[in-house]
Amino acid sequence: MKKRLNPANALQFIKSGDTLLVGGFGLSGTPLTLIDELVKSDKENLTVISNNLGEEGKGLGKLLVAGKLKKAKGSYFTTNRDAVKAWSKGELEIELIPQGTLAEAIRCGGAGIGGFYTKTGAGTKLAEGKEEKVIDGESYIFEKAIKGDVAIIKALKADTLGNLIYDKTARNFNPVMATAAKVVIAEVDEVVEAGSFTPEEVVTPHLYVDYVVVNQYVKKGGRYIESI
Amino acid sequence: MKKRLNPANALQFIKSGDTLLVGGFGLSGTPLTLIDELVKSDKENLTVISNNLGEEGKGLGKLLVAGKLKKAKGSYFTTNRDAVKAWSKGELEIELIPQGTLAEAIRCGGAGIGGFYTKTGAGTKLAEGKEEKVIDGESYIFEKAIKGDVAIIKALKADTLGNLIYDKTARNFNPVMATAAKVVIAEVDEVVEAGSFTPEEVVTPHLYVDYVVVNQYVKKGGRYIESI
Amino acid sequence: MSLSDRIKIAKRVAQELKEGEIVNLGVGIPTIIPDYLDDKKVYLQSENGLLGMGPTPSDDDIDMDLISASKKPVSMDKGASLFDSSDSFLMIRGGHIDTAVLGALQVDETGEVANWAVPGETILGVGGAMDLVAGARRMIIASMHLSKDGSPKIVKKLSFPSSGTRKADMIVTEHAVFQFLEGKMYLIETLSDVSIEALREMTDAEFHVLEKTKVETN
Amino acid sequence: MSLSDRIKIAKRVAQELKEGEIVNLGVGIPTIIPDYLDDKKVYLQSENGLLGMGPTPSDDDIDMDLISASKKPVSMDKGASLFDSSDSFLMIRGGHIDTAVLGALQVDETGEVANWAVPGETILGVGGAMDLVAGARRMIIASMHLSKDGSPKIVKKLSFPSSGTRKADMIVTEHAVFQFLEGKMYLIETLSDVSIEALREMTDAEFHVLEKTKVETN
Repeated sequence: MKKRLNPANALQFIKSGDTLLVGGFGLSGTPLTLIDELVKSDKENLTVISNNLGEEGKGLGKLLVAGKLKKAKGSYFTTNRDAVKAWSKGELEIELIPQGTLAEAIRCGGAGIGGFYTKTGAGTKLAEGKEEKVIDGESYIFEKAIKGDVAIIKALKADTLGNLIYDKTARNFNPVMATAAKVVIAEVDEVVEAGSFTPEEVVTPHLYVDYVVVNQYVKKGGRYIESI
Repeated sequence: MKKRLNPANALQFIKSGDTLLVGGFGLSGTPLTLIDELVKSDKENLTVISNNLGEEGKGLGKLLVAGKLKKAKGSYFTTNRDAVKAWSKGELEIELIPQGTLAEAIRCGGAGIGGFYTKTGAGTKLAEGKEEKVIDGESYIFEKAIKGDVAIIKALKADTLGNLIYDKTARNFNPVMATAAKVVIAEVDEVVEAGSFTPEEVVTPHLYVDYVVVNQYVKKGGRYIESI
Repeated sequence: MSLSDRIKIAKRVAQELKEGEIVNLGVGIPTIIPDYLDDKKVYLQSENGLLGMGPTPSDDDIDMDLISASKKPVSMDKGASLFDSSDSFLMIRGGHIDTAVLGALQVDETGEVANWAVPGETILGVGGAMDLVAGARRMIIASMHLSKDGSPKIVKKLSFPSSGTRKADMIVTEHAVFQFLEGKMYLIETLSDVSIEALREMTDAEFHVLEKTKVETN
Repeated sequence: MSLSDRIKIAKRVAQELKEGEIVNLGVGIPTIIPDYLDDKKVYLQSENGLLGMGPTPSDDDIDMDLISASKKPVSMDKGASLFDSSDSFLMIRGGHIDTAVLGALQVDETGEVANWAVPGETILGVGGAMDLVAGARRMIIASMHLSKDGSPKIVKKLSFPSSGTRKADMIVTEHAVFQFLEGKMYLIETLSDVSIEALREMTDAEFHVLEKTKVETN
């Protein structure tokens, strides 16, 4: 059985200064409970690699206002005004990367691929300083693989081995992030017996998952709300 | 509805001299019916990219003895003695590529990635003449993406839109090949109504599939045998 | 920008989409295109991991884990499929999306698009814009003809940061439809009573008028 | 090579595997290891797209679309999962396999392995060998001590083509267990009544003997 932890105990695997891969697209597929624990913790100077920084005061947005973040690397931070403010004041470093490049670089980080040449962004400001290569007459830019110290991801269910399935578009970055960090902690709504998923259903095979934590939120009206 | 063709008509999309991506690991997940049609056809000088060349007189092995192949690119041809013989006589070019590099290069071909750096094969005979790059202290070799003119793949079932699901380990190279050719023809055991697969079940979304052909073999005792 | 102009643009773009096409719709005007497709069935791809995106669900069926790339609740069509972000951008970058309809801040006369950043302003978002520009088989820009401050959006040369070297195929505004072909811009038809002279005035870019160009009123 | 030697090697390697490990077994001797695991549960990964490979099914249950990388019929354990070749080699190359047990044609005294090609012979197969060498967290070589013609397989320097610069961690033969550490080879224990002198004679490579080395008979 994959080691099941209570959320607070999961934090022992995260150190100040770590690079965290955090699943989610906006708030969907975000490990809200683990983020709450991080907010309460003494960890700081974290680098977060995630598509967004949640919303103002929600998800990763909480971690930002709690002053835990040194740097955010992702594709879209504009909608969280706190992120824009923190960046303007020089309190947060931001590294912008196209969404598809982000997903692919993380996949490569998990796949033993050192880097790749993508057409996305060739000839733009985001390609400045990056190696360019012409392959079969087309321009590509080099992108290095991305890895994290710890990945905190959100899945719908885990089985007792650690196999994961996801909820609709809450899947997003979670499966690739599960492959690309030294320690992978999956937050799930429910843990079921091994054998509950067919071999075809499993999206993240258990070998990627180190620890499983049960989500403390409840879903009501299609949204996760804090359980009281 | 995705255009359904009879096997003979599917050949109109293949020209002599084409590069074909052909699914399968040994004989499992191989489009046997489409290969039979190719054997009967006047196509020649084909380059086949496939993990193996089937077995002697079976699957792609048939295409080889029918004299249709100019070149085979894949990871393991040793077990088909006909391939070894044809190569020795200079009748067949062979390009050997590690199995994981083959899968990844095809995936990149379908993904708008021009090439990638893999650790596999670095420092070996198969790396000769290939660009080497040290990334974060580790040696990698450059591999170019692989694309085909036509992919012929094997799935278990298609729905009427062209969504595909696969049978156990017969999945192998088929899903990546479905992404990496100008024309993709899927051979399936059965066509079912759109909506028969849940959104989670679909392995190859229909946008990758151009044509669907129904397999002329029947499965008995766990093997596909020619139907009479 | 008026609602009727937005609808006009959306309707005109809807005409361009072919039955059965795979389409990715950007934020803004593109999101209302599905309302004007009538009986035409296209398959909407959403870059957060869904092919076969359906209409907004009723309040009771809202699930914030089934959302569009604009983070709005959606539904799933029959035959839809779900996948992760890397597979989604494999589709986009790999040339498997037939048509992307995107908004733009600027388009130059060769069809080069700027749709992610305003010079001098904080640039903290790019999202999937550049991937769509790089990878979609056909790129249609749906945009108001002028920017909010009244300056031309269709310019000789981009002054805003480019979204990629890959050119748009078409631009649809409330006044006109232009096509890009081998680095040149052609007026295909007008969509308002604007004269060609007036159109030239509000279009910084140089465009060619063809004999077959449909001019609504002149 | 005798069956009892093969079994001896398989049993000794089986001892090395830890409860719950993810293991990929190469062709030859490694394939019989599962028979000697007793109650220890390991999860077998098969590079053709399966995690949780189970034993050979009964004749009635054979399905040639559920096979091992050696193309033999297999079954699936509870909690097994299926995936395509690119995802399978993501696992292998990306360092997600705890232990790969592979055969070898030659191993040199630093642990560098040659397991895919014989010089002068037709080289038409590599399969997943190089990916496993490059990516598995721990690599154990399970091999007869001498090659069929009686020449040493454990050599000073490879004369056969290398499978990669990544070194093996351990080699188990019918006579001995060696460990590789920082480019050096250490005898850990003997598995037959061979003397250390005799072992040195049949082992071209130079190896170190430690005080704690377990010598069965001397």
